[in-house]
Amino acid sequence: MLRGNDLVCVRGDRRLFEDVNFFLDAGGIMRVSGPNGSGKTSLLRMLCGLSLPAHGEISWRGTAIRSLGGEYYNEVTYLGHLAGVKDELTAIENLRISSALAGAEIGEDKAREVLQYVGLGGRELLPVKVLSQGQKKRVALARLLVSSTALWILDEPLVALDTSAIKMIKDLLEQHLAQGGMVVMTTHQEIDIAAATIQQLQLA
Amino acid sequence: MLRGNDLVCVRGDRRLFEDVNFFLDAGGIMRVSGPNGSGKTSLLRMLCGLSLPAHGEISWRGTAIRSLGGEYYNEVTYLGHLAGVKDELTAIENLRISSALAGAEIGEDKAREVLQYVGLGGRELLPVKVLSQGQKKRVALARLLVSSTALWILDEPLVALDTSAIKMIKDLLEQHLAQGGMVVMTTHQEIDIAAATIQQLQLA
Amino acid sequence: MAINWFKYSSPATYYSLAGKLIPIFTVAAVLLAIAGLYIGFFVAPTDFQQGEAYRIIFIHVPAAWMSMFLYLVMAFWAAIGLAFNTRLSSMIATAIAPTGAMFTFLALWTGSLWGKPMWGTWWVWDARLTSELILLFLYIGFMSLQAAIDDPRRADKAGAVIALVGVVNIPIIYFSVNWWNTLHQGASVSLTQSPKMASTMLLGMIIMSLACWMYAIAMTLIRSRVIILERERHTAWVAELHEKEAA
Amino acid sequence: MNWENWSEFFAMGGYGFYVWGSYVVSFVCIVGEVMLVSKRRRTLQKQRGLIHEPTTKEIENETTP
Amino acid sequence: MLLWIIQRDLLLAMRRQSDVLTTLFFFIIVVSLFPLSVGPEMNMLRTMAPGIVWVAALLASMLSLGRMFSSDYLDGTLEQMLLSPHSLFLLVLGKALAHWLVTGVPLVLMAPILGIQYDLPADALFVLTASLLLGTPILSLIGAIGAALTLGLRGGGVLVSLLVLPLYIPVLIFGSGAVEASSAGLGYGAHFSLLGAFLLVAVAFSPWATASSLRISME
Amino acid sequence: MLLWIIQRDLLLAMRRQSDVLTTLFFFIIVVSLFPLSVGPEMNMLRTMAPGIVWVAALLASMLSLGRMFSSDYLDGTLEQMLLSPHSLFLLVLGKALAHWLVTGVPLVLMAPILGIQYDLPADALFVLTASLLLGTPILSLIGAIGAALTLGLRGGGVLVSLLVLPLYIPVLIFGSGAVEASSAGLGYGAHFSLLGAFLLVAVAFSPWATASSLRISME
Ligand code: HEM
Ligand SMILES: Nc1ncnc2c1ncn2[C@@H]1O[C@H](COP(=O)(O)OP(=O)(O)OP(=O)(O)O)[C@@H](O)[C@H]1O
Ligand SMILES: Nc1ncnc2c1ncn2[C@@H]1O[C@H](COP(=O)(O)OP(=O)(O)OP(=O)(O)O)[C@@H](O)[C@H]1O
Ligand SMILES: [Mg+2]
Ligand SMILES: [Mg+2]
Repeated sequence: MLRGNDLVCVRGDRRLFEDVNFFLDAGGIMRVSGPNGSGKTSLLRMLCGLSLPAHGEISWRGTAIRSLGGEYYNEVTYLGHLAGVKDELTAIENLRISSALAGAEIGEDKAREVLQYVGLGGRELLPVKVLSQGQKKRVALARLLVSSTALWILDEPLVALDTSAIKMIKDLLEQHLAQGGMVVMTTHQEIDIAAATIQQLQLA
Repeated sequence: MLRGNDLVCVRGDRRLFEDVNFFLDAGGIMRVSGPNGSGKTSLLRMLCGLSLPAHGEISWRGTAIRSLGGEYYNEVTYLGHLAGVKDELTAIENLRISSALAGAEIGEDKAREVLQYVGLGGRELLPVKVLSQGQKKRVALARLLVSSTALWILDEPLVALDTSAIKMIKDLLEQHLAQGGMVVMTTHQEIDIAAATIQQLQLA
Repeated sequence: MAINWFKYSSPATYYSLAGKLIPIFTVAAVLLAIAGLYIGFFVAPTDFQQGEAYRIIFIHVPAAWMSMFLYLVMAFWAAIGLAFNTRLSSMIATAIAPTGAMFTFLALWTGSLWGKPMWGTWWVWDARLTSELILLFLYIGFMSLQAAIDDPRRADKAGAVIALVGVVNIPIIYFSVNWWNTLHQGASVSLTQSPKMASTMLLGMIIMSLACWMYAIAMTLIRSRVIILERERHTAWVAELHEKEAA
Repeated sequence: MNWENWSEFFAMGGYGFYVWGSYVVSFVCIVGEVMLVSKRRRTLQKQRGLIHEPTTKEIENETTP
Repeated sequence: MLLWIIQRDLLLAMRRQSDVLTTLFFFIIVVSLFPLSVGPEMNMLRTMAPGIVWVAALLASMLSLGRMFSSDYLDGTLEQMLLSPHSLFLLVLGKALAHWLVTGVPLVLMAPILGIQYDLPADALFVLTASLLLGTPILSLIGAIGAALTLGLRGGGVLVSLLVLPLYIPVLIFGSGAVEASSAGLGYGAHFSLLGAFLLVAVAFSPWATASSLRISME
Repeated sequence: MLLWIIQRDLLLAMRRQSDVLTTLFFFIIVVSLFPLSVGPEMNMLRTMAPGIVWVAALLASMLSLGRMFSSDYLDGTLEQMLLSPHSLFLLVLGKALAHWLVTGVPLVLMAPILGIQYDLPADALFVLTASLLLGTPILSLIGAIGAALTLGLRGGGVLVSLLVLPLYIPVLIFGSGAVEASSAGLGYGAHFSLLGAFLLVAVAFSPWATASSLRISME
């Protein structure tokens, strides 16, 4: 489904990686690893079309993502370093807005339920800015629970999370994979995820 | 040396923790742990005097830190979630400025050497904004290498770091402790640090 | 006198004390207003220069006075709150601001309604008018700063700083505006004050001012009680209070 | 008594608009202020059942300065 | 979608409570500063009034441009918007409209009162208000382009003025020109039709330009 | 320490390249907008000139207040400053001075040229420049208080204007008053001594108020 062909990334005077090739099929997870600054985030941003590779092509279901546009975005969810969470809004409002933006509107009850599930019960109505780092991250991750997209691109989703939250994410990812979803992720922390196909992409 | 007496933290309508008592002596490390939102960051900010406890007192060498002021800050280094690293400046400039601010000016050569040590060799002259998450964190942590303070207060120092950097931080902390320094830290990742006394403070 | 003042600086005691005082001040305000308005409209004679229009004075001057006094009172309580970290005084300062702003607005409004028949224009850039306008901005600045801050402790302290800086500036503003205005050949119109005011007019004005004072006090008490409830809603005594009210 | 009849009273010697404009607006402001405060109080009372959590231990030393 | 994004932005504006009010007060304060620095002669103030009100409206609207995208940019929401399957044109149009509702409309409502401070006659007040009503949406729409281009540049706040002010100038000239023409007893119809034409052009093209600027800034 | 913090802030300003230039251009543009919106009569423009230049200077200085602390706040540097063993008073004074060097001084240098555009006579130009030289540091110092108080509040940019503009008014009145007095052939010594007195008061008290505001805002 998602294929990368001879990808090259150049940042400033540096060639971060070259000849990166991969193919990710339904139910598969690809973990991008490498030391700090090896280009993981840069690769992930390429995969969502937020930046262009210096060379090579990324295709989705056989078509270059550049020519897909909105169609592609119907099937991708990207969670980057920045959570895309508004400090002034409450967790509920944030979740409803971000999922509506992603094309999947949800009601207040559903949002409440999801937030309860990610462990923010009782804090749904606080402005996000007063939440702790880990709680903010949970608000951002809650989007995954209501997303119906096939491909999830996650940049360090485990940062700042405690063990119970990590366990939750693990379950969530496994369930998504079992339903034929795909995941591309980076993380410096150890996590074992059961999946049909597991790939490791080592940069630098 | 650092003592907390019956500390209570109230945030909004929530009482995050109460009756927190501890005593940290030279060479000791205290690891504050607890799930997301249990008040670790809040406790650390109290310990540096950035916020006041709702009740209870924190004292350093027997004197309440509130009445110590600048004297206390001569002996403390705090690294929070926010790195205090300026995006537009280069790593060298950042390091020199932050250590001068902390009262320990260093020269350009020294700064270069330290940055080399934390693995930023060859990237000292790039503006920090183009660095990766992990590299930014390293720039912030580099301050510890030039600091001569006794008490280090570190909020999630391992976030976004790769394994080699974590190893480096571990060595650094052990060396600091061996010289009679003190460390208070939080982290959700596993790390084993050898120290004269190891305390675990569990919140919530 | 062995009154324990600190006892009254506890929100719980203040709350019940204020509750008892509110009716007194409210009744006083209403009675004084009735008396003042009666004197103003039915006893005081028509002004030979301004005709009936001068009757605006009975609301204009009290409002103008209150607007200035209340700022001082507000800054005073805010300063006490900042210096001694007594939350109650900060709450009182916060409670005063809207009333002060309202009186400032009224002084401006009634003043320009007076200005139209007297000077032929709604507004001139006269020193007194201009400094009253700036006073309104100071009030609004104070209130919006406090509104923009969520943490009440920080809001109190930040508000206190701006109130104090403002209080230092009020005389400076007043004199600079005054000087600015008179350096030029002066506004083409000036306040047409009758030098000797009929004693009934003066009486009416004073009674109305007293009414405004009483109103301001009552309003401050009421609003500070609400603020206390908002801020302390999770304390034991507020919970008890609610239970008592519910029963 | 200054006024012969009510209509004279309301006319205020031709200045009715200005005089009554002042007093009516003042009255509206005062009533408005009172209403705003009581509304604030009522919202508080409405919320209190929702917000108050009897489970959290109460903070006694918060009530004294 | 359009409605939905407007609603979201209005919600944010309400949440930040002071947003609407502060733009308005900025406008009021700037207008009131001029007499203080120019002097209190009414005749002169009356001639200056339309110009001052228009310049103040322009500044107020420009200063709030910063908020149009930057907070969405900083917390990553904008990235998500670019990745959204919805049309970016509509999204951007919605944001510009919300900006106008929050900053432009209050200015329009306030203008007559400020005009009174400058002793403008009733018909000049009417023309002033009407010209602002036509002109301020253009300011928001054009401003959106500038805001999008300067996204993430640290000097942004002032850089955006630099980009946007030259584009605002025609609006300013015809807006204040209309009032002056009416004061001079000339017709102001031509001014208004020009402003209307600008508005149509801006609605048609600015969201498109803004959308491409956003894509460029985010790359 | 004082020098050192000034140096750092200047370095940052240089690094962000456009900072100095954009404030300056903002000033120039605002001053040049008025003839466009008020109309081209030279006599009137000449009388308005000191007022306009002063208002523009005030706005330009105010708009750049946002940057004084906010970037340090967002990236945590300010936290480090509060934890620094150095005196916060000096730190804050240094930052206000750096702000003045970056925003005030260019305005002062530019003012004579803009004055010429408005056909001001030579001695009026001189008085205008001198009044700006005395007045702009006061603006930076008072502004620092507002900037510190509104730290981290999202509506900050406009809120700071609301807080600070009323406090700027005396400076504005005496600054532009000096020029007008000199044009009218009156002495301007009194204006200048008052401005000087304000400056002294501001240097003595504003860093102190700013430092406490910072502590309050960071708590
Ligand atoms: C918007 C317009 C106006 C404003 C903001 C305003 C403001 C004030 C203020 C602040 C005071 C109290 C001054 C003091 O006690 O020192 C005052 C008093 C007074 N005003 Fe006005 N005023 C306005 C218009 C007028 C007009 C049009 C008149 C009469 C034609 C007027 C007549 C008076 C009188 C007689 C007093 C009492 C003076 C005294 O007791 O010393 N005002 N006004
Ligand atoms: N203008 C530039 N000149 C030189 N190098 C650059 C430039 N811009 C970016 N880089 C380099 O590009 C890399 C960006 O890496 P990226 O953010 O993708 O890393 P990452 O693998 O996500 O790292 P981390 O684990 O720390 O998040 C960094 O090594 C950075 O130094
Ligand atoms: N105004 C408020 N009302 C209610 N709760 C609040 C308020 N402000 C902060 N909190 C709570 O205070 C806590 C702050 O926790 P803190 O940031 O200290 O957590 P932490 O232990 O560092 O967590 P993490 O591991 O996620 O970093 C959060 O649980 C947050 O929900
Ligand atoms: Mg990365
Ligand atoms: Mg934390």
